[in-house]
Amino acid sequence: MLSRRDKLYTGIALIIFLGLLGILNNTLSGYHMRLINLIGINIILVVSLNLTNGFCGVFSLGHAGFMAVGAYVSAILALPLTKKALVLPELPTWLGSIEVNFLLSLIIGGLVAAFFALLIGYPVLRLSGHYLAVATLGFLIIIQVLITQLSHITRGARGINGLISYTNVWWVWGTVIVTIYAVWRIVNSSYGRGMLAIREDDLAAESLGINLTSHKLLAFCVGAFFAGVGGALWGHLITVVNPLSFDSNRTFNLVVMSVVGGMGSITGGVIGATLMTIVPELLRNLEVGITIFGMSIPPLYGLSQIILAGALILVIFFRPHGLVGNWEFNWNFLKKSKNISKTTQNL
Amino acid sequence: GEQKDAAKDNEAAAGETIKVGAIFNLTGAQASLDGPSLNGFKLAAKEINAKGGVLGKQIEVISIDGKTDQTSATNAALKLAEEDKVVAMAGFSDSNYALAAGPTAQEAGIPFITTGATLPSLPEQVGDYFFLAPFGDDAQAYAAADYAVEKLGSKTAYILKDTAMDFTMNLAAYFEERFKKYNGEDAILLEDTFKTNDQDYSAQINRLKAMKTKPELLFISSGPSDCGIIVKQVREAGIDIPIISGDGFDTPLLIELGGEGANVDTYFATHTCLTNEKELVKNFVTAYQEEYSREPENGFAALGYDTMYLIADAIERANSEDPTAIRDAIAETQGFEAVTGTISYEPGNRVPKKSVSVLKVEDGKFAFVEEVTP
Amino acid sequence: MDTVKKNKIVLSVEGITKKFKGLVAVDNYNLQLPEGEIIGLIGPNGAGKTTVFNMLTGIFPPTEGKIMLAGSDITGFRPDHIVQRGIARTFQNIRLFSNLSVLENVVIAAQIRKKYGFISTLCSSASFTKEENELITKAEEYLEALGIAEYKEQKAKNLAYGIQRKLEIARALATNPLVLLLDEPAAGMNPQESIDLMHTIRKLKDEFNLTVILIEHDMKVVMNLCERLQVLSYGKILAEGTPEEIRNNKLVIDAYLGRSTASA
Amino acid sequence: MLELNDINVYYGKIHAVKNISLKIKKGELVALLGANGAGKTTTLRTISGMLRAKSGSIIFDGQDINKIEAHKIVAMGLAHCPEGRQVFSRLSVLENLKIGAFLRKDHKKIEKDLELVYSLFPVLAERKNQSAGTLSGGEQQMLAIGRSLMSNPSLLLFDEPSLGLAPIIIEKIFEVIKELKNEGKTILLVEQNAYNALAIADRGYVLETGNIKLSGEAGDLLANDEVKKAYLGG
Amino acid sequence: MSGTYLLQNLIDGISLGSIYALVAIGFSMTYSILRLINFAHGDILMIGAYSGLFIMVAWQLPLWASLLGAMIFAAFVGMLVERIAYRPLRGSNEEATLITSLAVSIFIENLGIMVLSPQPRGFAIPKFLTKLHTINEITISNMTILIISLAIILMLVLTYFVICTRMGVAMRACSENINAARLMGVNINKVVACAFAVGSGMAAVAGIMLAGQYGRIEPLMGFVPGLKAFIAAVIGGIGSIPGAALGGYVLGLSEILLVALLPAAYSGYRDAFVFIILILVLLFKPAGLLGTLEGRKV
Ligand SMILES: Nc1ncnc2c1ncn2[C@@H]1O[C@H](COP(=O)(O)OP(=O)(O)OP(=O)(O)O)[C@@H](O)[C@H]1O
Ligand SMILES: Nc1ncnc2c1ncn2[C@@H]1O[C@H](COP(=O)(O)OP(=O)(O)OP(=O)(O)O)[C@@H](O)[C@H]1O
Ligand SMILES: [Mg+2]
Ligand SMILES: [Mg+2]
Repeated sequence: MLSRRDKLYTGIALIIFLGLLGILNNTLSGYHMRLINLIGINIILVVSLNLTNGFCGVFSLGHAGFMAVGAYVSAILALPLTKKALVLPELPTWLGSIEVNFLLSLIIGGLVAAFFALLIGYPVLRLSGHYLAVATLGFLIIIQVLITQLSHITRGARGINGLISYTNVWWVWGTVIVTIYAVWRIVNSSYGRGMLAIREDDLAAESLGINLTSHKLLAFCVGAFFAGVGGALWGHLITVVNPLSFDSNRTFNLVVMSVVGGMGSITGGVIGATLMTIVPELLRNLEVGITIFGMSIPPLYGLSQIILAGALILVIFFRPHGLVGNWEFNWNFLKKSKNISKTTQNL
Repeated sequence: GEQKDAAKDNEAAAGETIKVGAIFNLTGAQASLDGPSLNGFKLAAKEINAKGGVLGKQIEVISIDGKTDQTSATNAALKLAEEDKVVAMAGFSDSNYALAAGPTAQEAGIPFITTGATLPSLPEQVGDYFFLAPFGDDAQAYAAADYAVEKLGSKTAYILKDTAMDFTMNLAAYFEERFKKYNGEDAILLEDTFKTNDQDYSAQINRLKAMKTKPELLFISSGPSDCGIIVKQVREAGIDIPIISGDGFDTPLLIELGGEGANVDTYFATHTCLTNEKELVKNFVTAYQEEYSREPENGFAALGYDTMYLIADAIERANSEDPTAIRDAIAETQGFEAVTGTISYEPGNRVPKKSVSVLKVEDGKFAFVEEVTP
Repeated sequence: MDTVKKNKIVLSVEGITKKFKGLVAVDNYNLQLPEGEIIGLIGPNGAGKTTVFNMLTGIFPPTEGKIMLAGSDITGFRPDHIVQRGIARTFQNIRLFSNLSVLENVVIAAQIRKKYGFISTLCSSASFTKEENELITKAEEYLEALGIAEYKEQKAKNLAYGIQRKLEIARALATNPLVLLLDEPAAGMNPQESIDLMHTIRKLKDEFNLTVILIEHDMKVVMNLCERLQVLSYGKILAEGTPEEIRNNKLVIDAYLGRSTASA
Repeated sequence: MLELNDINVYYGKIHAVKNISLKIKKGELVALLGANGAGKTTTLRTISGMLRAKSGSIIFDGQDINKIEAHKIVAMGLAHCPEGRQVFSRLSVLENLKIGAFLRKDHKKIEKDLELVYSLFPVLAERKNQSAGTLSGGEQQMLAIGRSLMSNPSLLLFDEPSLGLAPIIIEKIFEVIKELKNEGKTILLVEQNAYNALAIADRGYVLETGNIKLSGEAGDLLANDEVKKAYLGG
Repeated sequence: MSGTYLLQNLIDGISLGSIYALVAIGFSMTYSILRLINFAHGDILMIGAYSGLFIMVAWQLPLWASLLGAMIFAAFVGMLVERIAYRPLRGSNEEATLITSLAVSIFIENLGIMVLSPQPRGFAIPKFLTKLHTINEITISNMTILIISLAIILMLVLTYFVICTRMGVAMRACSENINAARLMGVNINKVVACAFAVGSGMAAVAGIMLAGQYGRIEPLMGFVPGLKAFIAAVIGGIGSIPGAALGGYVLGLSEILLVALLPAAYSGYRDAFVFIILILVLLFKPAGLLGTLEGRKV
């Protein structure tokens, strides 16, 4: 629970941050704003992934599947009727004849994703460790197959394009704030403590009255909800969704962000998502051909990934639990100077 | 990554350069298609610059890796439009990525020519700044169907298609439509599916072999990475009815992997025949060999090459570096002689009317059979 | 002791049996446990003592038999349901939530009785804040009771062994049980620490009005603490009686105590 | 035979063992006592090469073994029966015992030692094909002791061998340890059960928060008031 | 549906399963010891295939020599990767090693694209292997026979190795409890290196078989088999070599048979059905087909 002082600081920080976003939105180029939006979307995805993988210790590889569900549901719902008739003529009439506003489509997208999480989670969450990882990966592949095959609803491999680019900095960062708030509330409640207990020792947790299934399901469904919303935001940013957009690589990518930042921490999720969105873009600048002493070296495409891989190994080598581990951001550093050493030590 | 081709001193001499963006998937699953395309594209730019450039300026190709990832593709397009201020963009052999990057270019008002994506509805879906350099899937599928019916005399067909690719699904659909038009609704005896990189097609082949009435033709709708293996496995299973396909078969891999099997009645419709005796084609092949010390890997290399020339031609005709003027010039292109055929855009249609070449494998080489304009 | 006997039975176990692929780990175990008693469960290693605990707490369902707690049948219930009904335990091999703080360890156990729902969690409602504060106060009380409140901010894994043992007991207590099962709480403690622990357990029993089953190999602790003992051997009850009776039982001496302990 | 000179061991920033020196002569049985967290286990783990001392030297059979890898130290004749049993839970009892003799090649003698272990702990013979993870706590402890005997060591480190055992087995284990000593093995015994340990030991050391607080003949320690108060419960 | 049709599909399923089994066995060698999901295993497979091709083309050596050479080279690369990337993390948490192996995989794949070019290449096998036998309309090539027999032989050899040799026993001990194994005098660096060497050698064999069967290699060829190996090893039961093999066969057979038995219109759903089957298997056997659930011993 936050003290009054902490609430004040948080409020001020939020206002400053939103103001800054507003300023940036009017000054930065579209390219840079897009990066800021992608950072936000990745934060939504990674923080929600941390709820299952980090806090609850349920290692899921299905996150991209929930993204896919959210993205498709929201895409189909929010597509303007005129376009819908053109792009998705085979939709069942009830679906073909509704157009939902963006906010509602985000929420429904998230809810449908959460519903899928409930369906798959109920049987699968009794598995543990890598067995669960494989089962959730299987879910991701099943979703991909369904999207590819149910082409009268999803247009199959062609994907749905021409989505309206609703997604902007306010939608993204508004959702980021909601996501972080919700996850933070959950983590700091009996539900979150139950999840932590399950992560530490599920047998002891069960012997202390914690219902394993309901806690795991809660983490899984809430994670899936935000994954669905994140997927929907992503779809309306890129303006096209297809089955390949949500493959195992995307899941792995999210897992990397989560582990690099620190799985058991919201702060870690934010840091991991931010870094792993920006750094690859920055590394692009290395893929330039250069001329040294008259010898011209062509640009080496793939170099940025190689450097990124090397950097990842180094990060993990020095910080096996991610950059911040389980540490959570707090305002203590503002208190008194003698506390500073304490916070950095926790780092 | 991006690359600034023109040397610094060159730039100083010309005052400035004309920047053209290139987004290709140089890493990831699409790399084998897009890599050669970029090579062709850059080769053309180099040739143009050597001849003095366009409008008296050098062309600077700024190339970014799309990483076979839609997010990267759109980021790249936005970067090219806003940071690098290119006058035109080109790229991609797959419509999934073209569909991701295209709208960004459209919104920025910069013409985008896809070098290799062949979905005919792409320009319509993206907008008036989007063009195809190759013909559409409909053209090649119709050409294949026409050839099969008229020259091979096929009455019934079997279709095997890759469900994971937009391109293969469309190709199969257009072929089916045309083939049924000739031979009636029941002409397609069986339609079976696989997924990119499945590698093992024995189950499908077994089903084909077990069919009561054998089809007279196999239409295999696959991408370049699978075609050779499929042909090999089909032939190894002892099936030797004619196989026909689209430009997905236009890859040396068909011969390399298909082995003996590919020599048996294997046809495909594609953009051009690189063993063609035409001057333009021969020049391209030699220039490519000189620049990269290898044969053009596939037809996409030629398409990349043509696209650069197409853009340069449009800039020249527009006599301006204004993207909109260039767009208008591209739209007015008529009878532009390219390695992959003659390109003309009819008013309002941004898919070029182009001839289709039908090729056949003979003695481990591609042999030109005929050129059709469906 | 007579007064104790008159108390009503809280836990009644009728003929529970556990088989592991041919091995009969516990064979027809019976127990009538009156409220407020401390009963000792001793026996050679592998006799099936921990298995009895595992069955009582729902970790394994018994192969046969019936378990009644405060008059209702709890046989085959899940562990979390059983704790809610009122049986809590500690583990032979310590199973703390090692990366969590001492306080969190206890709060997790205490929250078994929380009432607020998911919505109040999300909007941080007044009832949520109130209950959370109560939970923390409660947890601190239990830490106080075991004399380990000073460690509350530390991570459980960084504690010394003896403190970890006490934390396990505090955690089990925090679920507010009717019956507390202690599995070798004195293991790994030196004689002085065991004696301290013994006093603690006695104090807790009175303070929280507990009924206790104690598994322990330290005879000093068992003999001093328990009013009644059951001896298990090869899964069967070998003997049952007061510490005095057990100490002199020839069968028990041969199977379990050995000459020197018996005479000590 | 074994000599520790001023060793210091850290877990990250935690200084667990501070400047400890101790000596064990050949054939001696030395007890190492101390409260929970005093650093007993840490000391043993450092000797057997599982941990590295930051400074100081450990001389075993005339050789400094501080920088030597654990498996080479075992090959020199050291056996360490670790805290918490650490049996290979999915392997059978028999396989566990055989791995104890991993470095030996004298198959005949191994068979004999196996019989010896079985005769010390008949339960193990009964359970020889059961997987070790499903043994009861006490049975696992017997297995761990038996396993460390299988390497036919000259120096034995025991870390709380009586933990969690029935009184009758504890008696037995101390007898076994005494017997091992009589056979001429050198033994370093860590115990909470200070009475029994000192009863069979020649000498003893008392550790407190990483430092050696007391040392001396076993009998003297048993009689020492401080020791009595802190460790013997009286 | 005729008997021959089914039989043909069974044979093809076993052949595909054999390849998966080969990859999965190698994968599970390191998996069981370090609890490391080695995503780079598929990339080692790719390296094996390329080195095999190189030996055949550049040095004109026969297939068996290129198999041997590729195994040695891949084993070397595997040990190198272990030494550089995994050993510093020994004893660290699972997620850390997982990410490292993903990073190694990205590293190798992109290096492959840069050095070897992304273009697929043909992989020609000796003529005698492509020869087809037809019995009762069932066709089977020498290559298929080779794959199946190699898988079975290697499986037996490895099982013998793990159960009966000292190194194998040491490996099993390490996979249970590394620290206790050290106390028994086991040199764990050697054991882990050996496991990587053997696992990578197996990957090389699998790579060449895969390349030989389908005639094509490319830098990204390892991704899918690597993922399937992980799935097969898990389905079979973590750490069990026969389990990994069985998992491979289950995967291979279900992929082929589902396409064969489903109507053509549904064959696109194949992967969904495969995974539904696998999830069901796990629900009934939560520790995989041959895995033992580490008993809830308290
Ligand atoms: N999950 C299991 N699977 C198979 N056998 C088991 C399992 N759990 C316990 N056993 C067996 O049941 C018997 C009783 O074990 P238990 O742990 O109850 O003994 P215990 O009396 O607690 O002994 P100790 O005092 O040594 O802790 C042992 O022989 C043990 O091997
Ligand atoms: N893996 C570890 N990481 C961090 N600190 C540790 C670790 N292991 C032990 N310690 C700390 O080192 C100190 C000495 O521990 P050690 O295990 O050596 O004590 P001990 O004398 O064996 O105690 P016990 O009787 O409980 O076994 C303790 O303060 C302990 O908390
Ligand atoms: Mg027990
Ligand atoms: Mg210790």
